[in-house]
Amino acid sequence: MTATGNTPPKGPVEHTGRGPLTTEELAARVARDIPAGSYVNLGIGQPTRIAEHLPPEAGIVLHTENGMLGMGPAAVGDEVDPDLTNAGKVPVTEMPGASYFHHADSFAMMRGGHLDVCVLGAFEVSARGDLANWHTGDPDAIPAVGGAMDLAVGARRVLVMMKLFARDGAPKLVSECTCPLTGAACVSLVCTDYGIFAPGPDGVRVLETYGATVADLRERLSVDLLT
Amino acid sequence: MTATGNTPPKGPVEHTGRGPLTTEELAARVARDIPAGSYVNLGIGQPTRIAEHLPPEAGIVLHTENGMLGMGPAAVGDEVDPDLTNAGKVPVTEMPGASYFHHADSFAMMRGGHLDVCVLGAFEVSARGDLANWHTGDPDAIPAVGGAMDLAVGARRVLVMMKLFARDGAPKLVSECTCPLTGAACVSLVCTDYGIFAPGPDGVRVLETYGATVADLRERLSVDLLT
Amino acid sequence: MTTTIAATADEAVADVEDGSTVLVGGFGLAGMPFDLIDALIRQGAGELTVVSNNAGNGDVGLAALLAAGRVRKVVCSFPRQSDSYVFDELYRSGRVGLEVVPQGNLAERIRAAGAGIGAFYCPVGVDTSLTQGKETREIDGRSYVLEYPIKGDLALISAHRADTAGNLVHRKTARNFGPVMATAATTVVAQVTDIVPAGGIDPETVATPGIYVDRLVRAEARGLTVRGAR
Amino acid sequence: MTTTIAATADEAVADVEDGSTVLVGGFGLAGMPFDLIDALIRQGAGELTVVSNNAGNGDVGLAALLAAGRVRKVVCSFPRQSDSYVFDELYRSGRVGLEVVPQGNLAERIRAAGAGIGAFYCPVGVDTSLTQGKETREIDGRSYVLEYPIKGDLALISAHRADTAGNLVHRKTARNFGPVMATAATTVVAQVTDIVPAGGIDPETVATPGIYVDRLVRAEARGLTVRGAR
Repeated sequence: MTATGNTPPKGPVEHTGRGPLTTEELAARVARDIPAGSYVNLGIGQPTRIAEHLPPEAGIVLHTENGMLGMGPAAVGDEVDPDLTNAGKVPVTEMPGASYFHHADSFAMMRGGHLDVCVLGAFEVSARGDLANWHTGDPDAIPAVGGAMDLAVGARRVLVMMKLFARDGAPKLVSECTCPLTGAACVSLVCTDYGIFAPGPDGVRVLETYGATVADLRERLSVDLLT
Repeated sequence: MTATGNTPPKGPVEHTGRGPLTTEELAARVARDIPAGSYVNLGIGQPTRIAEHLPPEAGIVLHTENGMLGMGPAAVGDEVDPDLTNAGKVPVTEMPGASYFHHADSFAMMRGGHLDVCVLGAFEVSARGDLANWHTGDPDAIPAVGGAMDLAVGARRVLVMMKLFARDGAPKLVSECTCPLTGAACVSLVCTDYGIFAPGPDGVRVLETYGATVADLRERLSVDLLT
Repeated sequence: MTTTIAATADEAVADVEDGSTVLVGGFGLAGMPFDLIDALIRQGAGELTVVSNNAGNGDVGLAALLAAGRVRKVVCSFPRQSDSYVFDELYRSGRVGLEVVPQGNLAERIRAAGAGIGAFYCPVGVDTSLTQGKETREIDGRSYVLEYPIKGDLALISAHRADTAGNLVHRKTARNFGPVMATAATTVVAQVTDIVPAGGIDPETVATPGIYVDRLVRAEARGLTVRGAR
Repeated sequence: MTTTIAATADEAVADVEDGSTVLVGGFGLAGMPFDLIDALIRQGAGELTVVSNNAGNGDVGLAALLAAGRVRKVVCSFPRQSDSYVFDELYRSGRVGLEVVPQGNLAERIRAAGAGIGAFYCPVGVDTSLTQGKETREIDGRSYVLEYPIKGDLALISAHRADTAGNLVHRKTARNFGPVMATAATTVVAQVTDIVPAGGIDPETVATPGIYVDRLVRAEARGLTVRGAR
């Protein structure tokens, strides 16, 4: 599905003989972008689903910011242990080679740039890679940030996994975020149902599209798309 | 030997029917000033000897800055383990209830004010409690500070154990330190062969003398002695 | 000074004063010191500032303390949860204050208090509303915000096992804030499931050294952490 | 990325470049990575800046590296020891530079590099010659000095046992700088006495998580730490 030949294509790969990616397909697509041997933090929500698509032989190690490396799949039945949860407070399991540490050590690990990849959900991402994923800006909302800001600065590559359009059709890849920022210019790659985008100081480069052409997306987005 | 009656004396206790304290007597005297249950760091050199005079039933826990609480006596014979030394690199032993931690955690423990007492040697202590114990000021000397400055700020009470006079007879309790400082106004109590002194913003208060009267000491010291 | 063993959780928190800042361990329900919080509710101290990762779940633990009207302000990273209705109601009606701190900054600021660090430059939250008004500095081409320590009068934490020297071992991700909060409060109380004699814990495995722990109390029952969980 | 197991110490340090900053674990001889230092001497990189607590004992380890003329500067807390004659001679003849750092500041500055802290205010050494010229600040009535991170291109450490995931457990006071230095260098190499399969180390006891360790090598022999000891 993706271009993996010896000669990389010059422009974006347009997958038009199909619809946009389903959430499960998107999770699988993001999983393929995570190199073997990486240390990875998967944010709460949709990014959690990526774990199921990571090939066991790739030796990818999952970090959960509440104090663990080597997190395994969600716990089922007798595996459930109230002392072992992920950052979303869901009971999980432990892989061989795991380790536990306290919160200050866990966030030092993130802040110090030791994670290779983190994947986060988002309300909005700007063309230069600003991330907004902690607060809608609704004045009535109770603010709650958790580890979102720490994660935004805390991995060598910050990937966003989100739908390209909100339910009302408004694009979530924007010129300027309208929601309060989580981090500035921190996103390396935006993975969406309609395409994969690389934001940066020069603008948004399209790497792949799904169920749409670049031309289609140019009509629906207000950001310039580089190819 | 010390005044432990119900009515504390108004002035210093002069122990004149004897000579100045030997090093061993001084170590025992300092040991009596360490409350039961204290967490204590004993500096390299003479202060190390205090350990032998701490009553086992007092439950005093020794810290060594190279990463251990619950340090036991020096190791002998088969007990010697190159992986278990004190801050002076002397092989030591482990007490029940010990714990190990890395250097950053060990010095966080000190810097954070969690030790009740540390006892250090000194070249000089000033009337206000400045400590000089890391460098003689000799321009040819190779500077080496180790944990001295960390210890000087790193205990609730910093006790100095030293001889009151250098070999050449010069007093080591002085108006102003001539050696480079280890810490400013950090010493709570100066325990010497000739007496016990409490430095402070108002000057040096004499608590006890050994083998000399306060009047004798006033003749030999250039600091004002409060009584 | 020496760690003491309290006969009951009530005894362990008998001297808490109104207006105290209380660091409360736990992440969600894992590592939450339920017995100690319940005792604090019975003890009655009010006008508390609570520092914790969350602001209570369901009707238990921190949520119960909030419901009892004892908390003036919550300092936390993530108050809003699907079952934080007690906090939500108090907050919306203006009866409790809130300071939201990024989770890692919360941990590092607590560590700083315990480690004698006066303040530190942190790259988290630069150019966001949560650091507005804070001092910033460029260091080696990167922007940082100056963050200050968070110190408690009291820390209430939970651990797996203690020895009589006060050393604690934790269990899995229930370790979370416990070892850090233990360094940063004037009085530290830990509830544990078991207390063994000194020497009964391998010194290499101690996550919270006894020097940080003032009082121990046996938790009435293990598994409390699932009471009211969802 | 994944921890690799090198067949020899020589292979583990084959790519060290001239001018590198090398963090070297150990406190005196305890925790000193002798095999790795010997391999570094054979490898030949020069103009090194060495960051370590001491500046070598006798003729082994760091002292041998210094004697081979590979070190431009030593950053340490305590160079002067009864058997530091190699360093002493080089220093007195102006052939090696020296930056003396209080021991706890050395550890905390290395931690800061590993923890993404830009700088921190530290109360140690205020009003002493070792902090002259450094920025100071009064915070809550106490004076602090601004201290900056110390980062390495390479860290050479020693540990007791590793698993194939790179997790390390240390032994007694030989732990010292190892876990902290492992967080603060671009490439981290650990010599260990034993490597067990992932799952062979209790996850609660890991002092240096595998994420920090790039290369492992089995030490040729345990007990090296007493060679030349005094």
